[in-house]
Amino acid sequence: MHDLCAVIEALIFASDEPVSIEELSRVLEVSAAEIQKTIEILEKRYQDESHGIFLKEYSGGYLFVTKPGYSSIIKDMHNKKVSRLSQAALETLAIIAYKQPVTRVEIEEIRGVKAEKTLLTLTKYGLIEEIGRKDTIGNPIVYGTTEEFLKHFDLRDLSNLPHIEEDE
Amino acid sequence: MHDLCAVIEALIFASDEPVSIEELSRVLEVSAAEIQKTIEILEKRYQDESHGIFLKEYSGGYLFVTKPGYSSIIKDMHNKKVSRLSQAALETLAIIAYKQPVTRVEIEEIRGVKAEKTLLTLTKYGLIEEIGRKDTIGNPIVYGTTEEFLKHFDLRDLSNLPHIEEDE
Amino acid sequence: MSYELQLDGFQGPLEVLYQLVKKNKIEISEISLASITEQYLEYIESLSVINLDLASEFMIIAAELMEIKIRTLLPKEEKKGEEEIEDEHSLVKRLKEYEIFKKASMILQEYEEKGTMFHQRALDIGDFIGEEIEVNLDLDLIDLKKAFMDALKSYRAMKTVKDQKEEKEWKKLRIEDIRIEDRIDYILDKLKDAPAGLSFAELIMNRENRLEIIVTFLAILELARLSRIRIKQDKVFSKIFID
Repeated sequence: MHDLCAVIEALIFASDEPVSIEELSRVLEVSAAEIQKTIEILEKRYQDESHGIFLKEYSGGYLFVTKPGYSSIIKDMHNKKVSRLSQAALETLAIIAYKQPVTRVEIEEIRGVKAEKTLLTLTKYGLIEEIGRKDTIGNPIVYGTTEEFLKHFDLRDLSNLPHIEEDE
Repeated sequence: MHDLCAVIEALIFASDEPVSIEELSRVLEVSAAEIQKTIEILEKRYQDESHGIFLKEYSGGYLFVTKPGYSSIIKDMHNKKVSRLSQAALETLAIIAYKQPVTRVEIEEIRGVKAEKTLLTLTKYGLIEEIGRKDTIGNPIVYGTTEEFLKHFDLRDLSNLPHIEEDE
Repeated sequence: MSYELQLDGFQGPLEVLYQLVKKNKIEISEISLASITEQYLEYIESLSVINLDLASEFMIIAAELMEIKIRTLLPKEEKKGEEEIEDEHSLVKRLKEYEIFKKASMILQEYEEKGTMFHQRALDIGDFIGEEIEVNLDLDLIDLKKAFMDALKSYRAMKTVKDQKEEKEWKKLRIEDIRIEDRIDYILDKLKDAPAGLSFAELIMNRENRLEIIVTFLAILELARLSRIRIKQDKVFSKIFID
Protein backbone atom coordinates (compact mmCIF):
# COMPACT_ATOMS: atom_id res chain seq x y z
CA MET A 1 0.00 0.00 0.00
CA HIS A 2 2.82 2.36 0.85
CA ASP A 3 4.29 2.14 -2.59
CA LEU A 4 1.01 2.89 -4.30
CA CYS A 5 0.72 5.95 -2.08
CA ALA A 6 4.14 7.12 -3.19
CA VAL A 7 3.66 6.59 -6.90
CA ILE A 8 0.28 8.31 -6.89
CA GLU A 9 1.79 11.22 -5.00
CA ALA A 10 4.55 11.46 -7.60
CA LEU A 11 2.14 11.27 -10.53
CA ILE A 12 -0.18 13.92 -9.17
CA PHE A 13 2.70 16.16 -8.17
CA ALA A 14 4.21 15.98 -11.65
CA SER A 15 1.05 17.10 -13.39
CA ASP A 16 -0.13 20.65 -13.71
CA GLU A 17 -3.59 19.50 -14.60
CA PRO A 18 -5.92 17.58 -12.33
CA VAL A 19 -5.24 13.84 -12.53
CA SER A 20 -8.31 11.62 -12.52
CA ILE A 21 -8.77 8.29 -10.81
CA GLU A 22 -9.42 6.65 -14.19
CA GLU A 23 -6.13 7.97 -15.53
CA LEU A 24 -4.21 6.67 -12.53
CA SER A 25 -6.02 3.36 -12.76
CA ARG A 26 -5.06 3.00 -16.43
CA VAL A 27 -1.41 3.99 -16.04
CA LEU A 28 -0.81 1.97 -12.86
CA GLU A 29 -2.98 -0.98 -13.90
CA VAL A 30 -4.68 -0.96 -10.54
CA SER A 31 -8.45 -1.01 -9.94
CA ALA A 32 -10.21 2.33 -9.59
CA ALA A 33 -11.47 1.24 -6.18
CA GLU A 34 -7.96 0.76 -4.90
CA ILE A 35 -6.82 4.09 -6.33
CA GLN A 36 -9.79 5.74 -4.67
CA LYS A 37 -8.84 4.23 -1.33
CA THR A 38 -5.22 5.35 -1.66
CA ILE A 39 -6.26 8.87 -2.64
CA GLU A 40 -8.29 9.02 0.54
CA ILE A 41 -5.22 8.06 2.57
CA LEU A 42 -3.23 10.78 0.81
CA GLU A 43 -5.95 13.34 1.38
CA LYS A 44 -5.97 12.55 5.05
CA ARG A 45 -2.20 12.66 5.32
CA TYR A 46 -2.00 16.19 3.93
CA GLN A 47 -4.89 17.44 6.02
CA ASP A 48 -2.54 17.30 8.98
CA GLU A 49 -1.57 20.78 10.05
CA SER A 50 2.12 20.01 9.75
CA HIS A 51 1.60 20.13 5.97
CA GLY A 52 1.47 23.32 3.94
CA ILE A 53 0.07 21.67 0.84
CA PHE A 54 -2.97 19.49 0.26
CA LEU A 55 -4.73 17.40 -2.34
CA LYS A 56 -7.51 19.36 -3.98
CA GLU A 57 -10.22 18.01 -6.24
CA TYR A 58 -11.04 19.79 -9.47
CA SER A 59 -13.41 18.56 -12.15
CA GLY A 60 -13.00 14.92 -11.23
CA GLY A 61 -9.23 15.07 -10.83
CA TYR A 62 -6.68 15.77 -8.12
CA LEU A 63 -3.98 18.37 -7.81
CA PHE A 64 -1.53 19.45 -5.09
CA VAL A 65 -1.88 23.09 -4.09
CA THR A 66 -0.82 25.16 -1.10
CA LYS A 67 -3.23 25.64 1.79
CA PRO A 68 -5.17 28.90 1.64
CA GLY A 69 -3.78 30.16 4.93
CA TYR A 70 -0.33 30.59 3.39
CA SER A 71 -1.49 32.60 0.43
CA SER A 72 -0.37 35.99 1.65
CA ILE A 73 3.13 34.92 2.70
CA ILE A 74 3.59 33.17 -0.65
CA LYS A 75 2.51 36.30 -2.46
CA ASP A 76 4.93 38.30 -0.33
CA MET A 77 7.91 36.10 -0.98
CA HIS A 78 7.37 35.44 -4.65
CA ASN A 79 6.15 38.89 -5.38
CA LYS A 80 3.09 37.36 -6.88
CA LYS A 81 0.73 40.10 -7.75
CA VAL A 82 -2.80 39.41 -6.72
CA SER A 83 -4.50 38.55 -9.93
CA ARG A 84 -7.84 40.14 -10.31
CA LEU A 85 -9.85 40.26 -13.46
CA SER A 86 -11.33 43.52 -14.64
CA GLN A 87 -15.06 44.05 -14.64
CA ALA A 88 -15.16 43.68 -18.42
CA ALA A 89 -13.25 40.41 -18.30
CA LEU A 90 -15.41 39.04 -15.51
CA GLU A 91 -18.60 39.84 -17.36
CA THR A 92 -17.31 38.28 -20.55
CA LEU A 93 -16.23 35.18 -18.63
CA ALA A 94 -19.61 34.97 -16.92
CA ILE A 95 -21.37 35.03 -20.27
CA ILE A 96 -19.08 32.33 -21.65
CA ALA A 97 -19.39 30.19 -18.54
CA TYR A 98 -23.17 30.21 -18.58
CA LYS A 99 -23.83 30.24 -22.31
CA GLN A 100 -21.06 28.04 -23.66
CA PRO A 101 -20.62 27.21 -26.46
CA VAL A 102 -21.01 30.87 -27.41
CA THR A 103 -19.75 33.05 -30.28
CA ARG A 104 -18.04 36.43 -30.10
CA VAL A 105 -21.06 38.14 -31.66
CA GLU A 106 -23.39 36.65 -29.06
CA ILE A 107 -21.16 37.98 -26.29
CA GLU A 108 -20.99 41.42 -27.87
CA GLU A 109 -24.76 41.53 -28.17
CA ILE A 110 -25.14 41.03 -24.45
CA ARG A 111 -22.41 43.38 -23.31
CA GLY A 112 -23.00 46.01 -25.97
CA VAL A 113 -19.28 46.53 -26.59
CA LYS A 114 -16.64 44.86 -28.71
CA ALA A 115 -15.21 41.71 -27.15
CA GLU A 116 -12.27 40.88 -29.38
CA LYS A 117 -9.49 42.15 -27.15
CA THR A 118 -10.97 40.69 -23.98
CA LEU A 119 -11.35 37.30 -25.68
CA LEU A 120 -7.74 37.41 -26.79
CA THR A 121 -6.50 38.11 -23.28
CA LEU A 122 -8.75 35.55 -21.64
CA THR A 123 -7.48 32.98 -24.14
CA LYS A 124 -3.90 33.96 -23.43
CA TYR A 125 -4.41 33.37 -19.72
CA GLY A 126 -5.92 29.99 -20.48
CA LEU A 127 -9.29 30.81 -18.94
CA ILE A 128 -11.24 30.24 -22.14
CA GLU A 129 -10.57 28.40 -25.39
CA GLU A 130 -11.99 27.95 -28.83
CA ILE A 131 -14.00 24.79 -28.61
CA GLY A 132 -15.17 24.55 -32.20
CA ARG A 133 -17.12 26.31 -34.87
CA LYS A 134 -20.81 26.94 -35.15
CA ASP A 135 -22.69 25.39 -38.00
CA THR A 136 -24.13 28.68 -39.28
CA ILE A 137 -23.18 31.23 -41.91
CA GLY A 138 -19.54 32.18 -41.60
CA ASN A 139 -18.88 29.27 -39.26
CA PRO A 140 -18.06 31.51 -36.31
CA ILE A 141 -15.71 30.24 -33.59
CA VAL A 142 -17.43 29.18 -30.39
CA TYR A 143 -15.80 29.65 -27.00
CA GLY A 144 -15.93 27.69 -23.76
CA THR A 145 -14.19 27.77 -20.39
CA THR A 146 -11.13 25.68 -19.48
CA GLU A 147 -9.93 23.72 -16.47
CA GLU A 148 -7.84 26.73 -15.60
CA PHE A 149 -11.09 28.65 -15.32
CA LEU A 150 -12.34 26.16 -12.74
CA LYS A 151 -9.09 26.48 -10.82
CA HIS A 152 -9.09 30.26 -10.95
CA PHE A 153 -12.56 30.46 -9.44
CA ASP A 154 -12.15 27.48 -7.14
CA LEU A 155 -14.99 25.57 -8.77
CA ARG A 156 -15.08 21.82 -8.67
CA ASP A 157 -16.87 21.66 -12.00
CA LEU A 158 -19.23 23.74 -14.13
CA SER A 159 -22.28 22.48 -12.27
CA ASN A 160 -20.95 24.37 -9.24
CA LEU A 161 -21.42 27.71 -10.95
CA PRO A 162 -23.72 29.90 -8.89
CA HIS A 163 -27.32 29.65 -9.96
CA ILE A 164 -28.71 32.61 -11.86
CA GLU A 165 -32.33 33.24 -12.74
CA GLU A 166 -33.00 33.60 -16.38
CA ASP A 167 -36.67 34.22 -16.56
CA GLU A 168 -37.21 33.28 -20.15
CA MET B 1 7.39 23.79 15.23
CA HIS B 2 4.76 22.07 13.17
CA ASP B 3 3.53 25.33 11.76
CA LEU B 4 7.00 26.33 10.62
CA CYS B 5 7.23 23.00 8.82
CA ALA B 6 3.96 23.68 7.02
CA VAL B 7 4.72 27.22 5.94
CA ILE B 8 8.17 26.26 4.63
CA GLU B 9 6.63 23.37 2.73
CA ALA B 10 4.10 25.76 1.17
CA LEU B 11 6.74 28.35 0.26
CA ILE B 12 9.06 25.83 -1.37
CA PHE B 13 6.21 24.10 -3.15
CA ALA B 14 4.92 27.32 -4.68
CA SER B 15 8.29 28.41 -6.00
CA ASP B 16 9.45 27.94 -9.59
CA GLU B 17 13.07 28.37 -8.55
CA PRO B 18 15.01 26.77 -5.66
CA VAL B 19 14.38 28.59 -2.34
CA SER B 20 17.36 29.35 -0.12
CA ILE B 21 17.55 29.25 3.66
CA GLU B 22 18.42 32.95 3.77
CA GLU B 23 15.33 33.79 1.77
CA LEU B 24 13.10 31.77 4.09
CA SER B 25 14.77 33.27 7.12
CA ARG B 26 14.15 36.79 5.84
CA VAL B 27 10.51 36.26 4.86
CA LEU B 28 9.54 34.28 7.96
CA GLU B 29 11.66 36.36 10.35
CA VAL B 30 13.06 33.22 11.89
CA SER B 31 16.76 32.50 12.44
CA ALA B 32 18.63 30.65 9.71
CA ALA B 33 19.53 27.98 12.26
CA GLU B 34 15.89 27.27 12.96
CA ILE B 35 15.04 27.18 9.27
CA GLN B 36 17.92 24.78 8.73
CA LYS B 37 16.57 22.51 11.48
CA THR B 38 13.06 22.53 10.04
CA ILE B 39 14.34 21.82 6.54
CA GLU B 40 16.09 18.77 7.95
CA ILE B 41 12.81 17.57 9.46
CA LEU B 42 11.12 18.07 6.11
CA GLU B 43 13.90 16.25 4.29
CA LYS B 44 13.57 13.33 6.62
CA ARG B 45 9.81 13.24 6.35
CA TYR B 46 9.89 12.93 2.58
CA GLN B 47 12.66 10.35 2.61
CA ASP B 48 10.10 7.87 3.87
CA GLU B 49 9.24 5.41 1.13
CA SER B 50 5.53 6.19 1.43
CA HIS B 51 6.36 9.51 -0.29
CA GLY B 52 6.80 9.90 -4.03
CA ILE B 53 8.35 13.36 -3.82
CA PHE B 54 11.32 14.71 -1.89
CA LEU B 55 13.11 17.91 -1.01
CA LYS B 56 16.03 18.33 -3.33
CA GLU B 57 18.90 20.72 -2.84
CA TYR B 58 19.90 22.75 -5.84
CA SER B 59 22.74 25.23 -5.74
CA GLY B 60 22.01 26.41 -2.22
CA GLY B 61 18.26 26.22 -2.48
CA TYR B 62 15.50 23.68 -2.07
CA LEU B 63 12.83 22.44 -4.45
CA PHE B 64 10.30 19.64 -4.36
CA VAL B 65 10.74 17.06 -7.11
CA THR B 66 9.56 13.52 -7.71
CA LYS B 67 11.79 10.63 -6.68
CA PRO B 68 13.97 9.34 -9.52
CA GLY B 69 12.39 5.86 -9.38
CA TYR B 70 9.13 7.22 -10.73
CA SER B 71 10.42 9.01 -13.77
CA SER B 72 9.47 6.30 -16.22
CA ILE B 73 5.91 5.97 -15.02
CA ILE B 74 5.52 9.76 -15.09
CA LYS B 75 6.78 9.69 -18.63
CA ASP B 76 4.30 6.95 -19.44
CA MET B 77 1.40 8.89 -18.13
CA HIS B 78 2.33 12.03 -19.99
CA ASN B 79 3.23 10.26 -23.19
CA LYS B 80 0.09 8.27 -23.41
CA LYS B 81 -1.99 11.36 -23.51
CA VAL B 82 0.37 13.08 -25.97
CA SER B 83 2.38 15.84 -24.41
CA ARG B 84 1.03 19.18 -25.31
CA LEU B 85 3.03 22.34 -25.40
CA SER B 86 1.66 25.15 -23.30
CA GLN B 87 0.55 28.26 -25.14
CA ALA B 88 3.67 29.98 -23.82
CA ALA B 89 5.96 27.26 -25.18
CA LEU B 90 4.19 27.12 -28.52
CA GLU B 91 4.35 30.87 -29.03
CA THR B 92 8.01 30.90 -28.09
CA LEU B 93 8.72 28.06 -30.50
CA ALA B 94 6.84 29.89 -33.25
CA ILE B 95 8.76 33.10 -32.65
CA ILE B 96 12.06 31.21 -32.83
CA ALA B 97 10.97 29.39 -35.99
CA TYR B 98 10.08 32.58 -37.80
CA LYS B 99 12.64 35.00 -36.39
CA GLN B 100 15.73 32.84 -35.97
CA PRO B 101 18.48 33.54 -35.07
CA VAL B 102 16.87 35.26 -32.11
CA THR B 103 17.96 36.12 -28.55
CA ARG B 104 16.08 35.52 -25.32
CA VAL B 105 15.59 39.24 -24.82
CA GLU B 106 14.05 39.60 -28.27
CA ILE B 107 11.62 36.78 -27.53
CA GLU B 108 10.74 38.29 -24.16
CA GLU B 109 10.07 41.63 -25.78
CA ILE B 110 7.54 40.13 -28.14
CA ARG B 111 5.83 37.93 -25.56
CA GLY B 112 6.02 40.45 -22.74
CA VAL B 113 7.00 37.79 -20.19
CA LYS B 114 10.16 35.97 -19.10
CA ALA B 115 11.18 33.14 -21.38
CA GLU B 116 14.05 31.48 -19.52
CA LYS B 117 12.26 28.38 -18.36
CA THR B 118 10.34 27.94 -21.59
CA LEU B 119 13.59 28.01 -23.53
CA LEU B 120 14.96 25.32 -21.24
CA THR B 121 11.92 23.12 -21.84
CA LEU B 122 12.03 23.54 -25.61
CA THR B 123 15.74 22.72 -25.53
CA LYS B 124 15.05 19.59 -23.52
CA TYR B 125 12.42 18.58 -26.03
CA GLY B 126 15.07 18.95 -28.70
CA LEU B 127 13.01 21.44 -30.67
CA ILE B 128 15.39 24.38 -30.34
CA GLU B 129 19.11 24.85 -29.67
CA GLU B 130 21.69 27.53 -29.08
CA ILE B 131 23.13 28.28 -32.48
CA GLY B 132 25.70 30.86 -31.49
CA ARG B 133 26.20 34.25 -29.96
CA LYS B 134 25.24 37.66 -31.19
CA ASP B 135 27.95 40.19 -31.87
CA THR B 136 26.51 42.88 -29.59
CA ILE B 137 27.05 43.99 -25.99
CA GLY B 138 26.98 41.00 -23.67
CA ASN B 139 27.23 38.58 -26.58
CA PRO B 140 23.79 37.09 -25.96
CA ILE B 141 23.04 33.52 -27.01
CA VAL B 142 20.96 33.20 -30.15
CA TYR B 143 18.46 30.38 -30.60
CA GLY B 144 17.26 28.48 -33.63
CA THR B 145 15.19 25.40 -34.40
CA THR B 146 16.68 21.91 -34.74
CA GLU B 147 16.55 19.08 -37.26
CA GLU B 148 14.14 17.43 -34.84
CA PHE B 149 11.87 20.44 -35.27
CA LEU B 150 11.87 20.03 -39.04
CA LYS B 151 11.18 16.31 -38.70
CA HIS B 152 8.39 16.93 -36.27
CA PHE B 153 6.59 19.29 -38.57
CA ASP B 154 7.54 17.31 -41.64
CA LEU B 155 9.38 20.23 -43.18
CA ARG B 156 12.14 19.82 -45.74
CA ASP B 157 13.69 23.09 -44.64
CA LEU B 158 12.78 26.36 -43.01
CA SER B 159 11.74 27.97 -46.26
CA ASN B 160 8.76 25.61 -46.18
CA LEU B 161 7.27 27.33 -43.13
CA PRO B 162 3.83 28.73 -43.93
CA HIS B 163 4.04 32.25 -45.28
CA ILE B 164 3.09 35.10 -42.99
CA GLU B 165 1.94 38.51 -44.14
CA GLU B 166 3.71 40.73 -41.62
CA ASP B 167 1.32 43.63 -41.84
CA GLU B 168 -1.85 41.73 -41.23
CA MET C 1 -4.11 30.64 -9.59
CA SER C 2 -0.81 32.37 -9.53
CA TYR C 3 -0.31 34.61 -12.49
CA GLU C 4 -0.85 38.20 -13.35
CA LEU C 5 -3.94 39.38 -15.07
CA GLN C 6 -4.25 42.81 -16.49
CA LEU C 7 -7.42 43.10 -18.36
CA ASP C 8 -9.33 46.13 -19.19
CA GLY C 9 -12.00 47.16 -21.56
CA PHE C 10 -14.26 50.08 -21.72
CA GLN C 11 -17.58 49.62 -20.01
CA GLY C 12 -19.97 50.53 -22.76
CA PRO C 13 -23.32 52.28 -23.01
CA LEU C 14 -25.26 49.42 -21.43
CA GLU C 15 -23.07 49.72 -18.37
CA VAL C 16 -23.76 53.45 -18.18
CA LEU C 17 -27.48 52.81 -18.44
CA TYR C 18 -27.26 50.06 -15.83
CA GLN C 19 -25.41 52.38 -13.44
CA LEU C 20 -28.10 55.02 -13.91
CA VAL C 21 -30.80 52.47 -13.12
CA LYS C 22 -28.92 51.54 -9.94
CA LYS C 23 -28.26 55.12 -8.98
CA ASN C 24 -31.90 56.06 -9.35
CA LYS C 25 -33.08 52.89 -7.64
CA ILE C 26 -35.58 52.08 -10.34
CA GLU C 27 -36.78 48.93 -12.06
CA ILE C 28 -35.74 48.02 -15.56
CA SER C 29 -38.92 48.84 -17.45
CA GLU C 30 -39.87 51.13 -20.27
CA ILE C 31 -41.35 53.74 -18.00
CA SER C 32 -38.37 53.93 -15.71
CA LEU C 33 -35.89 53.97 -18.57
CA ALA C 34 -37.82 56.88 -20.06
CA SER C 35 -37.35 58.71 -16.79
CA ILE C 36 -33.59 58.53 -16.96
CA THR C 37 -33.24 59.47 -20.62
CA GLU C 38 -32.15 63.01 -19.76
CA GLN C 39 -29.47 61.75 -17.39
CA TYR C 40 -28.16 59.46 -20.07
CA LEU C 41 -28.02 62.27 -22.60
CA GLU C 42 -26.29 64.49 -20.07
CA TYR C 43 -23.73 61.76 -19.55
CA ILE C 44 -23.02 61.55 -23.26
CA GLU C 45 -22.62 65.28 -23.49
CA SER C 46 -20.20 65.23 -20.57
CA LEU C 47 -17.88 62.90 -22.40
CA SER C 48 -15.14 65.02 -23.83
CA VAL C 49 -13.09 62.23 -25.29
CA ILE C 50 -14.65 59.15 -26.71
CA ASN C 51 -13.70 56.59 -29.26
CA LEU C 52 -15.79 56.94 -32.39
CA ASP C 53 -16.89 53.33 -32.44
CA LEU C 54 -18.21 53.72 -28.94
CA ALA C 55 -19.75 57.06 -29.74
CA SER C 56 -22.05 55.48 -32.26
CA GLU C 57 -22.94 52.73 -29.78
CA PHE C 58 -23.84 55.42 -27.27
CA MET C 59 -25.87 57.29 -29.83
CA ILE C 60 -27.81 54.25 -30.94
CA ILE C 61 -28.84 53.57 -27.37
CA ALA C 62 -29.65 57.25 -26.93
CA ALA C 63 -31.94 57.00 -29.93
CA GLU C 64 -33.58 53.89 -28.47
CA LEU C 65 -34.12 55.70 -25.19
CA MET C 66 -35.70 58.61 -27.01
CA GLU C 67 -37.96 56.19 -28.77
CA ILE C 68 -39.03 54.66 -25.46
CA LYS C 69 -39.58 58.10 -24.03
CA ILE C 70 -41.75 59.15 -26.95
CA ARG C 71 -43.72 55.94 -26.71
CA THR C 72 -44.46 56.52 -23.06
CA LEU C 73 -45.39 60.16 -23.67
CA LEU C 74 -47.77 59.45 -26.52
CA PRO C 75 -51.36 58.93 -25.51
CA LYS C 76 -52.20 55.22 -25.61
CA GLU C 77 -54.67 54.34 -28.30
CA GLU C 78 -57.05 51.66 -27.21
CA LYS C 79 -57.64 49.71 -30.35
CA LYS C 80 -55.99 47.51 -32.93
CA GLY C 81 -56.42 44.28 -30.97
CA GLU C 82 -53.54 42.01 -31.84
CA GLU C 83 -51.10 44.66 -32.91
CA GLU C 84 -51.49 46.33 -29.57
CA ILE C 85 -49.96 43.37 -27.76
CA GLU C 86 -46.47 44.70 -27.96
CA ASP C 87 -43.34 43.09 -26.70
CA GLU C 88 -41.07 44.86 -24.30
CA HIS C 89 -38.72 47.20 -26.02
CA SER C 90 -35.58 45.36 -27.06
CA LEU C 91 -33.49 47.73 -24.97
CA VAL C 92 -35.40 46.71 -21.86
CA LYS C 93 -34.80 43.06 -22.69
CA ARG C 94 -31.11 43.62 -23.31
CA LEU C 95 -30.67 45.51 -20.10
CA LYS C 96 -32.43 42.77 -18.15
CA GLU C 97 -30.13 40.16 -19.64
CA TYR C 98 -27.13 42.37 -18.98
CA GLU C 99 -28.17 42.62 -15.35
CA ILE C 100 -28.22 38.83 -15.02
CA PHE C 101 -24.62 38.52 -16.17
CA LYS C 102 -23.61 41.54 -14.19
CA LYS C 103 -24.82 39.74 -11.07
CA ALA C 104 -23.13 36.51 -12.14
CA SER C 105 -19.86 38.35 -12.63
CA MET C 106 -20.08 39.80 -9.14
CA ILE C 107 -20.49 36.32 -7.69
CA LEU C 108 -17.55 35.12 -9.77
CA GLN C 109 -15.51 37.94 -8.31
CA GLU C 110 -16.10 36.55 -4.83
CA TYR C 111 -15.12 33.10 -6.05
CA GLU C 112 -11.98 34.55 -7.58
CA GLU C 113 -11.00 35.87 -4.18
CA LYS C 114 -11.11 32.31 -2.88
CA GLY C 115 -9.55 30.73 -5.94
CA THR C 116 -6.43 32.87 -5.81
CA MET C 117 -5.63 31.53 -2.35
CA PHE C 118 -4.30 28.28 -3.79
CA HIS C 119 -0.88 28.20 -5.34
CA GLN C 120 0.79 25.78 -7.61
CA ARG C 121 4.07 26.27 -9.33
CA ALA C 122 4.58 26.30 -13.07
CA LEU C 123 5.50 22.69 -13.69
CA ASP C 124 7.85 21.58 -16.36
CA ILE C 125 7.82 17.92 -17.19
CA GLY C 126 11.57 18.16 -17.71
CA ASP C 127 11.91 18.60 -13.95
CA PHE C 128 10.62 15.12 -13.33
CA ILE C 129 12.10 12.96 -16.01
CA GLY C 130 15.64 12.58 -17.30
CA GLU C 131 17.48 14.80 -19.71
CA GLU C 132 16.25 13.29 -22.91
CA ILE C 133 12.63 13.70 -23.56
CA GLU C 134 10.86 12.38 -26.55
CA VAL C 135 7.99 14.54 -27.43
CA ASN C 136 4.99 13.41 -29.24
CA LEU C 137 3.34 16.69 -29.97
CA ASP C 138 -0.07 16.85 -31.42
CA LEU C 139 0.71 19.89 -33.50
CA ASP C 140 0.92 20.87 -37.11
CA LEU C 141 2.20 23.85 -39.06
CA ILE C 142 -1.15 25.57 -38.87
CA ASP C 143 -0.87 25.58 -35.07
CA LEU C 144 2.63 26.94 -35.30
CA LYS C 145 1.62 29.72 -37.65
CA LYS C 146 -1.35 30.57 -35.48
CA ALA C 147 0.85 30.73 -32.39
CA PHE C 148 3.15 33.17 -34.15
CA MET C 149 0.24 35.34 -35.23
CA ASP C 150 -1.14 35.28 -31.68
CA ALA C 151 2.20 36.35 -30.26
CA LEU C 152 2.43 39.21 -32.75
CA LYS C 153 -1.16 40.23 -32.15
CA SER C 154 -0.73 40.65 -28.43
CA TYR C 155 2.60 42.40 -29.03
CA ARG C 156 0.83 44.89 -31.27
CA ALA C 157 -1.99 45.27 -28.78
CA MET C 158 0.58 46.24 -26.16
CA LYS C 159 2.20 48.69 -28.51
CA THR C 160 -1.04 50.32 -29.51
CA VAL C 161 -1.69 51.27 -25.91
CA LYS C 162 1.34 53.51 -26.30
CA ASP C 163 0.10 54.99 -29.54
CA GLN C 164 -3.37 55.57 -28.20
CA LYS C 165 -2.48 58.81 -26.46
CA GLU C 166 -1.74 60.53 -29.75
CA GLU C 167 -4.79 59.00 -31.29
CA LYS C 168 -6.96 60.32 -28.51
CA GLU C 169 -6.02 63.87 -29.42
CA TRP C 170 -7.29 63.27 -32.90
CA LYS C 171 -10.48 61.68 -31.70
CA LYS C 172 -11.10 64.61 -29.41
CA LEU C 173 -11.14 66.90 -32.41
CA ARG C 174 -13.52 64.63 -34.19
CA ILE C 175 -16.07 64.33 -31.42
CA GLU C 176 -16.09 68.05 -30.82
CA ASP C 177 -16.98 68.45 -34.46
CA ILE C 178 -20.37 66.98 -33.84
CA ARG C 179 -21.60 68.19 -30.52
CA ILE C 180 -25.35 68.39 -30.02
CA GLU C 181 -25.16 72.09 -29.10
CA ASP C 182 -23.50 72.87 -32.39
CA ARG C 183 -26.12 71.00 -34.31
CA ILE C 184 -28.85 72.88 -32.45
CA ASP C 185 -27.31 76.20 -33.43
CA TYR C 186 -26.92 74.98 -36.95
CA ILE C 187 -30.57 73.94 -37.20
CA LEU C 188 -31.81 77.24 -35.74
CA ASP C 189 -29.61 79.11 -38.18
CA LYS C 190 -30.97 77.17 -41.10
CA LEU C 191 -34.54 77.72 -39.97
CA LYS C 192 -34.03 81.50 -39.94
CA ASP C 193 -33.28 81.37 -43.64
CA ALA C 194 -36.18 79.04 -44.33
CA PRO C 195 -39.42 80.52 -43.03
CA ALA C 196 -41.42 77.78 -44.73
CA GLY C 197 -39.66 75.10 -42.74
CA LEU C 198 -37.18 72.41 -43.55
CA SER C 199 -37.29 68.71 -44.01
CA PHE C 200 -35.12 66.36 -41.99
CA ALA C 201 -33.63 65.18 -45.25
CA GLU C 202 -32.45 68.72 -46.03
CA LEU C 203 -30.77 69.01 -42.66
CA ILE C 204 -28.74 65.90 -43.09
CA MET C 205 -27.91 66.56 -46.71
CA ASN C 206 -24.24 65.90 -47.43
CA ARG C 207 -23.81 64.26 -44.06
CA GLU C 208 -22.81 60.75 -44.70
CA ASN C 209 -21.46 60.03 -41.26
CA ARG C 210 -24.01 58.00 -39.31
CA LEU C 211 -23.03 59.66 -36.07
CA GLU C 212 -23.70 63.13 -37.47
CA ILE C 213 -27.12 62.04 -38.63
CA ILE C 214 -27.95 60.62 -35.21
CA VAL C 215 -26.72 63.77 -33.48
CA THR C 216 -28.79 65.91 -35.81
CA PHE C 217 -31.82 63.82 -34.97
CA LEU C 218 -31.13 64.15 -31.24
CA ALA C 219 -30.73 67.91 -31.67
CA ILE C 220 -34.14 68.09 -33.33
CA LEU C 221 -35.74 66.12 -30.51
CA GLU C 222 -34.09 68.39 -27.97
CA LEU C 223 -35.39 71.50 -29.76
CA ALA C 224 -38.86 69.99 -29.84
CA ARG C 225 -38.65 69.27 -26.14
CA LEU C 226 -37.73 72.89 -25.50
CA SER C 227 -40.65 73.90 -27.75
CA ARG C 228 -38.31 75.85 -30.01
CA ILE C 229 -39.54 74.00 -33.10
CA ARG C 230 -42.46 71.95 -34.26
CA ILE C 231 -42.17 68.61 -35.98
CA LYS C 232 -44.70 67.46 -38.54
CA GLN C 233 -45.01 64.22 -40.35
CA ASP C 234 -48.04 63.37 -42.50
CA LYS C 235 -47.76 59.66 -42.16
CA VAL C 236 -45.28 57.07 -41.04
CA PHE C 237 -42.12 57.07 -43.15
CA SER C 238 -43.11 60.23 -45.00
CA LYS C 239 -40.97 63.36 -44.89
CA ILE C 240 -40.43 65.03 -41.55
CA PHE C 241 -40.96 68.79 -41.62
CA ILE C 242 -39.61 71.21 -39.10
CA ASP C 243 -40.62 74.79 -38.53
